[in-house]
Amino acid sequence: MSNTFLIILFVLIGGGLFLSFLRLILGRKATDRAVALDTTTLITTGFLVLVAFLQGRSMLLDVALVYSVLSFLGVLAIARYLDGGLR
Amino acid sequence: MSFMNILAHVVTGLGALVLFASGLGVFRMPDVFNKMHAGTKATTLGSVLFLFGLGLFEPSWLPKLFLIILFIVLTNPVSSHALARAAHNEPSEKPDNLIIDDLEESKGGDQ
Amino acid sequence: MNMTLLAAASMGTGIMMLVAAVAALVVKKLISAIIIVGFVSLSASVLFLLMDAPDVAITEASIGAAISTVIFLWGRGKIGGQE
Amino acid sequence: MTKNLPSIVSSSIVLFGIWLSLTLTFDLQEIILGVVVSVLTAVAVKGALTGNLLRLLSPEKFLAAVGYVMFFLVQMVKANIDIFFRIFRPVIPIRPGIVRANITLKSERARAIVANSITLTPGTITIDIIDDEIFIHWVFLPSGDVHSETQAMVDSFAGRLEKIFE
Amino acid sequence: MTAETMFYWSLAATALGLVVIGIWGVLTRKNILRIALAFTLADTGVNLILVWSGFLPNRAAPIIDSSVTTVVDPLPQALVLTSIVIGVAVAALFVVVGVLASRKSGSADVRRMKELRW
Amino acid sequence: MIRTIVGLVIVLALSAIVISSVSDYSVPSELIGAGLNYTEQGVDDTGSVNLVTAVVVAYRGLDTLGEVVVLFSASTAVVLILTLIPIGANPTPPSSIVAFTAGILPGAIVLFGIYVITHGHLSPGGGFPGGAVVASAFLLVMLGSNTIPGKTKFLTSIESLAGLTFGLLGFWGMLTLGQFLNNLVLPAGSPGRILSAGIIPLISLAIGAKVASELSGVFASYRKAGGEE
Repeated sequence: MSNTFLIILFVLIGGGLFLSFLRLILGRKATDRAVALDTTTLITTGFLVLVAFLQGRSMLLDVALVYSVLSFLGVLAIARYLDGGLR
Repeated sequence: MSFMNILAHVVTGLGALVLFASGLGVFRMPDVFNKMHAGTKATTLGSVLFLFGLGLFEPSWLPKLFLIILFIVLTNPVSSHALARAAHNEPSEKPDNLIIDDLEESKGGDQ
Repeated sequence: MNMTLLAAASMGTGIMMLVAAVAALVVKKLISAIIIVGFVSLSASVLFLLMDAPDVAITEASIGAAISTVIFLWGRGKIGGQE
Repeated sequence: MTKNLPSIVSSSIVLFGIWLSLTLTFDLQEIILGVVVSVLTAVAVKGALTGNLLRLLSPEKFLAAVGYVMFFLVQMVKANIDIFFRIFRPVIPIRPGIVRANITLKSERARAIVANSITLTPGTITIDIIDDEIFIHWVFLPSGDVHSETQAMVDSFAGRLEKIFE
Repeated sequence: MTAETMFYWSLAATALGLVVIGIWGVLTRKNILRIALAFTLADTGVNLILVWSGFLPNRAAPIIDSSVTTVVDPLPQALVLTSIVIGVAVAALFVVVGVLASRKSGSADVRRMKELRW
Repeated sequence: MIRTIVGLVIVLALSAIVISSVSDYSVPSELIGAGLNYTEQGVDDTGSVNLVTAVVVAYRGLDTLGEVVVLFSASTAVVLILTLIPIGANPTPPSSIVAFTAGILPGAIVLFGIYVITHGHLSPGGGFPGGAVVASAFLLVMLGSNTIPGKTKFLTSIESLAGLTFGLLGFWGMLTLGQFLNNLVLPAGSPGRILSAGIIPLISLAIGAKVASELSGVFASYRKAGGEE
């Protein structure tokens, strides 16, 4: 993997992360922010895998796996709260 | 540069591009349901392509990456569906640009 | 080269994290604040991984992403309508 | 217990596969521990993870499942191309609406698969399933009769699944 | 200023900034759950500082295998590992005390909670 | 407004003190003290490849026991305070898809949590994160239903059993080798395999079971307590 390609990957992932982060901060309604958080967590899972790839150690993939499992639970909990399921 | 290497570059780059598109979509779309279109479909395919492309660089990682991919494909639509249902049920969260709304009618008919 | 990218990543994540932390304290609705704190914990997990601490990153991810969020959401549900 | 046996067996096999891809080794100790843990977990959740996968062993059902996955992947790529060319326009073309359609599948698993597939395919998101009605959000409502178009879209998924779940 | 120095100090600045923001929130916010949120922010910042104190650039994670020779300090990471789990238990305690107090006083505003005054 | 400004001044003064104290600090390049000792001898001493787990469970095992006690008292306090709120939760039911997903996924999540716990000495993980993952499977079951959990007594039994196991494993080392929580009462084995590092996997299992049952008990009592009036 060449340096140029690596920079392109970082810019694309970071740009997507930053745009959804802006929606998370600026979003008008709570559900907008929740959707932005969902997108952010998925992009970050990709970023964690990229970091593990750069370090070249497959055991770091566990972090990405745990994150993808538990961010799903977090977003589901937010959705259930907005739906009135966490009273 | 072998064929495998070129394929890995192409797939990874496409995945990163789709992830960027999902961020842009979430930023630009006007209301919550349309944001969800970008935030679900694009992130799912983007993650699949990106992780699979990285796996092509390092084939011994593929089983674990497949596990992450499988989990994302299974759970992402569910969380999106739960959020959509919550957004429709909460009156203050519901967008007002819907042309047809059959769900509201069927709810109104019940009560 | 690698170090430059890592420096850029850590600075970007740090700035986003600090902005989100301020936003969580000044935003109007409590539910939005809870969602934004979820993002802060996510960035903390990334920073832990960048600091070569995968054990801490895995713990922060498992605690901060779901369990802490749920505890705050449930507390908000018990307190009721008053902000 | 005996009624659940096929589900428990297929769940254990799938869980053991997950365990192998997690550990990435073929050490004997790992394999023994994996077998014990996956069988125990499958018994504890009563085989709810996969349901009865053993019925896929008949050839026509297996072919139908493979066909469904292929169809789904093609639809997913189409959906992303659609999204991609939509969000880079200066003014995003949208004509949103929520439309109802009927779903005749009985199995809970099949209904969940259909709903999730619809969420990942072009221009549509499942909002809710109430009894036999499924409510779908369109980002751009199709021209012509909206309800029949939606029904055709749902049936294209449900029809393929009916061969597998019946 | 090399990239290494910037990497190292940006991590420290982020952690310190998070602690400062958290303490500011605890001092100035009025809703009790908002105070609990600020408290968890400060908690995260302190954990970041602790891990940073054992961090050395250009080394690997403290899991020894054939390819790794130099690793970072494992001791602060071990302390933070337990600190995070205890932090969430303390936050849960904070939240339930807040819920009980706000039910007694009828409002989530800390200025109205006479029971918590000393 | 005055409150905000005064708070800002206080924290800025605090951070100025902190920054001035580290102004002559430069990027370190060598480990010193206990950290150097642990990294050089950790694998030979304990047989655990993951040095963080070695420090948590073996070198500083007594501290971990104390921290488990702190966790226990905090979660007991949460459960006790929540019993002061009368029972009466009435959450809205989830949609059928969410209920179905909450029915099928916990098995996979529990398996994953057990993987994280049992491989604590080989890869990132260990008792604390693994216990949190198992507890979140319990949480998923709760998110997918709208019933009040009935019997949660088995959680208490698991919790006490795990705590007892932790203590007894400690005393095993005291009886045979004359040191509390010595992990080499079982052979260290060859580092990198699952059956190695003495009793570190067993203690990880105990910690994981304790964390999982405590967090699950907290969730169950939250669900039982009544909602907003």
